[in-house]
Amino acid sequence: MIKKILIANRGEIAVRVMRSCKEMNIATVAVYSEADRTSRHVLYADEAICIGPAPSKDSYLVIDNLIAAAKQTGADAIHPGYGFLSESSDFARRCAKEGIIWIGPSPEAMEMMGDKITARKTMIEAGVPVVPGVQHDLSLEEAKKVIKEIGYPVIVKASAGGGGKGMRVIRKDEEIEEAYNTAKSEALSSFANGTLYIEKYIENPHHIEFQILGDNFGNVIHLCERECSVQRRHQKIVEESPSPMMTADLRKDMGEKAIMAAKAVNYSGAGTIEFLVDDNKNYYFLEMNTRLQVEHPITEEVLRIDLVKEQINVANNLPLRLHQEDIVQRGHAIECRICAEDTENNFMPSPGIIQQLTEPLGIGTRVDNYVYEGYEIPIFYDPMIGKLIVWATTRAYAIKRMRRVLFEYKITGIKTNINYLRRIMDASDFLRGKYDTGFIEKNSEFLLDEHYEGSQDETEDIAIIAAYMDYILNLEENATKTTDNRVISKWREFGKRNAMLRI
Amino acid sequence: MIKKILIANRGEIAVRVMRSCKEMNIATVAVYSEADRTSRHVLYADEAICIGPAPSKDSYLVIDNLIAAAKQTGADAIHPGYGFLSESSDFARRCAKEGIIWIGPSPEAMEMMGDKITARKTMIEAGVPVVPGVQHDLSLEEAKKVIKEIGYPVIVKASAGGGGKGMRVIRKDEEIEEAYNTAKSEALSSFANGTLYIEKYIENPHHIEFQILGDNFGNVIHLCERECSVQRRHQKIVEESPSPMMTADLRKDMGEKAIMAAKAVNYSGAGTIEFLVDDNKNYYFLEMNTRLQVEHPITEEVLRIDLVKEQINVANNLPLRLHQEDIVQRGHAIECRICAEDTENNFMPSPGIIQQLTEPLGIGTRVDNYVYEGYEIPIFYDPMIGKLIVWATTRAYAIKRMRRVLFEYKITGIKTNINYLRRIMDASDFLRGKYDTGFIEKNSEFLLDEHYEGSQDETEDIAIIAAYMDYILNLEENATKTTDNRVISKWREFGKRNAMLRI
Amino acid sequence: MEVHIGGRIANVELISKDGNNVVIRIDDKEYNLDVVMPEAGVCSILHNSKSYNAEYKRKDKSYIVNTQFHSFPVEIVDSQAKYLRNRKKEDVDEQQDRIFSPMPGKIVKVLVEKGQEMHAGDAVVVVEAMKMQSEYKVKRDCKIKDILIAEGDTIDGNQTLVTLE
Amino acid sequence: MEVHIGGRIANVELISKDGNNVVIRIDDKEYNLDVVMPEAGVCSILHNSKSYNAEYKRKDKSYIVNTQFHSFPVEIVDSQAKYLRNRKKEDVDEQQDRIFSPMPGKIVKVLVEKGQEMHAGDAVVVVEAMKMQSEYKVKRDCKIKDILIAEGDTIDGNQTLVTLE
Repeated sequence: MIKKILIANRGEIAVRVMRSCKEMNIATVAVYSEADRTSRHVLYADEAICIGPAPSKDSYLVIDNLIAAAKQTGADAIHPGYGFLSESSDFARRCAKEGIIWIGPSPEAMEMMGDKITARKTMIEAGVPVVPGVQHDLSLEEAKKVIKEIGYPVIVKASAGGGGKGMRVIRKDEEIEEAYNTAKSEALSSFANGTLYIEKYIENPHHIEFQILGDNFGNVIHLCERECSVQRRHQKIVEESPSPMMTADLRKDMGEKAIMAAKAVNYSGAGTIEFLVDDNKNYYFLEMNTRLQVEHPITEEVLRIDLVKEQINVANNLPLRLHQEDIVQRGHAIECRICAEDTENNFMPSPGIIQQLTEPLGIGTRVDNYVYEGYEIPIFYDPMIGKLIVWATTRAYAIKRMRRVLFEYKITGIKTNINYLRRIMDASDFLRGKYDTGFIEKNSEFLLDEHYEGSQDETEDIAIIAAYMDYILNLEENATKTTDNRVISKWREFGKRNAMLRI
Repeated sequence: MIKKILIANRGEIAVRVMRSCKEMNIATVAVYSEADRTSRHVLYADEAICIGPAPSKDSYLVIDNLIAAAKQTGADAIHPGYGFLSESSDFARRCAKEGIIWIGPSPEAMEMMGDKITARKTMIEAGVPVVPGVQHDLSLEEAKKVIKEIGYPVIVKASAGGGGKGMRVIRKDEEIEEAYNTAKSEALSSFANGTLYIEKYIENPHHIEFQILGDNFGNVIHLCERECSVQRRHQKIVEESPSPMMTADLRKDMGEKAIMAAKAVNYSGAGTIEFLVDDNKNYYFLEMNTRLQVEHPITEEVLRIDLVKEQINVANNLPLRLHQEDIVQRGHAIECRICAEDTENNFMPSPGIIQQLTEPLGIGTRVDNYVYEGYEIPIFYDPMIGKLIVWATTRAYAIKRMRRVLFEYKITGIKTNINYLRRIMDASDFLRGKYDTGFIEKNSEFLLDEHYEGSQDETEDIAIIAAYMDYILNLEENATKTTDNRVISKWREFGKRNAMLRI
Repeated sequence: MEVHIGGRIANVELISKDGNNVVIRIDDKEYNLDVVMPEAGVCSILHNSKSYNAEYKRKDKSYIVNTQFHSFPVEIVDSQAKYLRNRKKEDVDEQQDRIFSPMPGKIVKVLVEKGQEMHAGDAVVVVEAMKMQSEYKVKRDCKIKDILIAEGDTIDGNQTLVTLE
Repeated sequence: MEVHIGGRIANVELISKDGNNVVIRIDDKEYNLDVVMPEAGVCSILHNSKSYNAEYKRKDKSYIVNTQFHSFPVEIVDSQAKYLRNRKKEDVDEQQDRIFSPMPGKIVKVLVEKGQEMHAGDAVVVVEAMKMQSEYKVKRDCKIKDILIAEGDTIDGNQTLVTLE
């Protein structure tokens, strides 16, 4: 049985994994870059090893350093979290070679799913629907013929691509040639691989994914769906489960296909099959994520399971504890990703020192966090500082609870997307559960409206009063300055004095 | 429908009630004493009214002031929380008279359950088992006869009593006369009422209570049990649900009796029937609490309901949303009460300013809180500063999760019972689920053991290093003092500087 | 005293202060308030029994104040600040002579050429930092003087990317 | 330098300090540490890769330090503190001339009579404060000089309840 796990990650996912380890009496090893000495995951772990300078490529992405840290501390397993090396089959293979348990699927499964064309071929063979299209490299002439067969709109994509690079949508004949050529040159320059393929373009699809769980004995179950269509530039912002567009039949059908997909690559551990779903509930395999996902907590809340514990059990070579018939969604869960970013300034990242932080608590509230008051968010990594997850008996209650939770979340010192998230919870498309991946674009004006709630004048006056009172008290304090080296700042002292006695 | 609720309480329960109000789009009015201007419930509410000086008897217990506050703000309902006036039928009656909805049972039900002798009589008539004994006042000679009938041990109790006053256990003939006389004189001097009654004394019983919920249409359901036997001087410290000693048959049986008890007084709203249970699973009605209880969240977690929302629905004259057959306990919940007290110094209250606070978060964790960094816990009220509630699939996992959560909870500036709670989670009687109300006494040595975990030397050295480093840095800071009026204290600045740059 | 909030200039005057009880006039509106600071950078204001909270971050006399779902820049313009403001105005007025990223990152795209004429608001480069792409724009009409980086370059925080004239 | 922790007196010496890297000798044990203070009153110590946290509250040179499930009183005895300590020792040695409650509350029980001889640790009164009952005891052998309260009385914080001689 695994006794000590090195978490090859940072931030909230590192802390989240450690929480489950602690509950299983498994010792934890944090790794950290030089910029992360004060990150919560270092403070939380039983042991901590510095693995290099701040840039990821010199620390969190250096396999040799991670393996050395595991050796030094005697960790018998590595959990990769998400991002960084979590989908690196090289890392998984190296772990196996070094006799360290990799908490994830086999390197072979990762590779088959990692390459888009191989994944697509495998899915077709397994009987999982894929977007109509052609998966091998095409000349311009061949492309024209294929497009005629599929019908508009279509998309040309770089096989090795990702994140919108090397992609072009084509809506009519005249666009084919230019789109083909630019996609090809972008693919060559970005990925050094000019292979293109052509697919039917699904306009503003729903992004719906199925969590699956497999063990080393060939058992695979699905843990139902997550609706992830609230995306901005392919970045998920809000996720919910169940999906408001899902039906019992469709769930059963897609779930079975997700299981087939996972079985086709002998998948073991936790993974996600992402589907595109059009408005007629036609669904197509998009890709498989061979790791835990950011939005895994909403599945945990509606099913009341702990996915990290299940991952560790599978890594311990135990058969699945759960059977498909045990899996019943109850109630509704929503997750909001809190990011240090300036929504009013083109979502520019906003790192900095957290001056004051109040996290929401109470019934139905889960916060997967890692920041704290006084912590400086480093400039080197992802701007996501935590996740708010609520559960309630119905979708309508869950939305109301999320509003309450967003109201309670207070942070100063950096800018965050809290206001923006709050507006999503008021957008009528979201409230009605009628939205797809076009949601953010369609509602952008409403979501960024500055004159959004309440009288602007009244709240402006409140802001003026707060600043003005602080200014006045500063003047007073400077006039009566005392040497004061108590740890509690004079501001707090003032608060106390003011409340309990009199100014 | 209720649009605005005044919460006639403070601290965590006021915030907890407001959270549910906010999720129902109901406006909230906080009331506060002069000592509570900075209490979280004031900051959390939509409106706040000062109702008098710090001592409860001059503020939170003054019905006139509460009614005036409700009138002034136009609140159409009052939620009393627990403690203070929550069991005052005078307050409930006054609300009715003023046309304010009382979120609780009728004054008549409160009165019938409030007087021990009336309650006992009502329960006997309703067919609910009570502790064998005699409920009317007895002369010494009559008492002797009754004791012979019941058999030792017995207890004499003041009818008007509570909190251990005017109570005496009698184990043999020679003790009768002195016990009778002292109980009588204590009862007279403490409660100005010398009425005594005699009951079978249940040695170290289990304290098991059933949550019930009734509406204004005669429907009553029970929401299963809470095990509350971990008590110190009749104060509950840790509660769990389900009870480790409960069986399905006993639950059904006691649940039905709890419903009968509630129906006997036409109970409406949320209430609790407390039972004493002996080792042979004989159970006896102890008393009914005609209000929400501190430990209500563990019921909410195993049933996934919101009791405050249910209370408000009943007050809105809606029929119960839930039916008995909907009620199925899932998994296991444990609550720990966090108190500002010095466990090593006879549990003396430890009020003060909270210098640093880290609350536990993540999967399966609920914190019902009200304090924050910089907040001064007033000396006038209950020392409970919050509640940690965990849920997990099994009791064993819930205990492990509670250990993790207690590990994450960090507070400085005041003393708390966190270490003590942690030890309870390691006590073998608790782990085996074999405990009764004698638990704390039986395990007191283990629970207060200073040399409890790990090498004392090593942790001592860590403590020395922390203090010494702080001392040294102070010397340095004083030597290089700069006028610094940034809000972030120099301590944090140091942390940052130290981590990111170099000292 | 002048207080600037967004585009608005408010006239603010402290009428009286007795313990928590504060009377303030903002323009022609008089507020009778109960004000406390329960925590560093947190202000609780009771007005006609309504409970308001504001959190703020201060830098000299400039504040960022968050109220319920709003964030405001607030500036206190006392006589000293007024003096400095006036001086500054004479000195430089929205002078921007370079494009730089406050964070280290990677150049994703260069959208301009040397010598190109720019209008206020035109984008110059796209930088990827903290896994997000951001466009950097010119604040005034100007001309691209020099381009010091190329697509794909890794850059440091505050490094000059493009110079303007 | 002397550091007192509970009953133990430790000899502590700072050998070197370079950035976060600190070498400290405690008695005859040398520690090679990485130390940072991430937050006010919080200390993170890495020792042989083990991660320790301590939270502390300081008053002059006295600390209450919490480590994982332990709470220690720690006192730094530098030369100045040593001098003060010695002076104090001559002055008063556990001099206790009255019983008082640090909090307001109510007298639940008076356990002694005027003139009664007391042994160290004997209980004098029971006070209810913050809904909890606490016994107050004498710290040394003494005699009850006067009783200034009665059962049922409401008392203020720091009010003298009983005088001792």
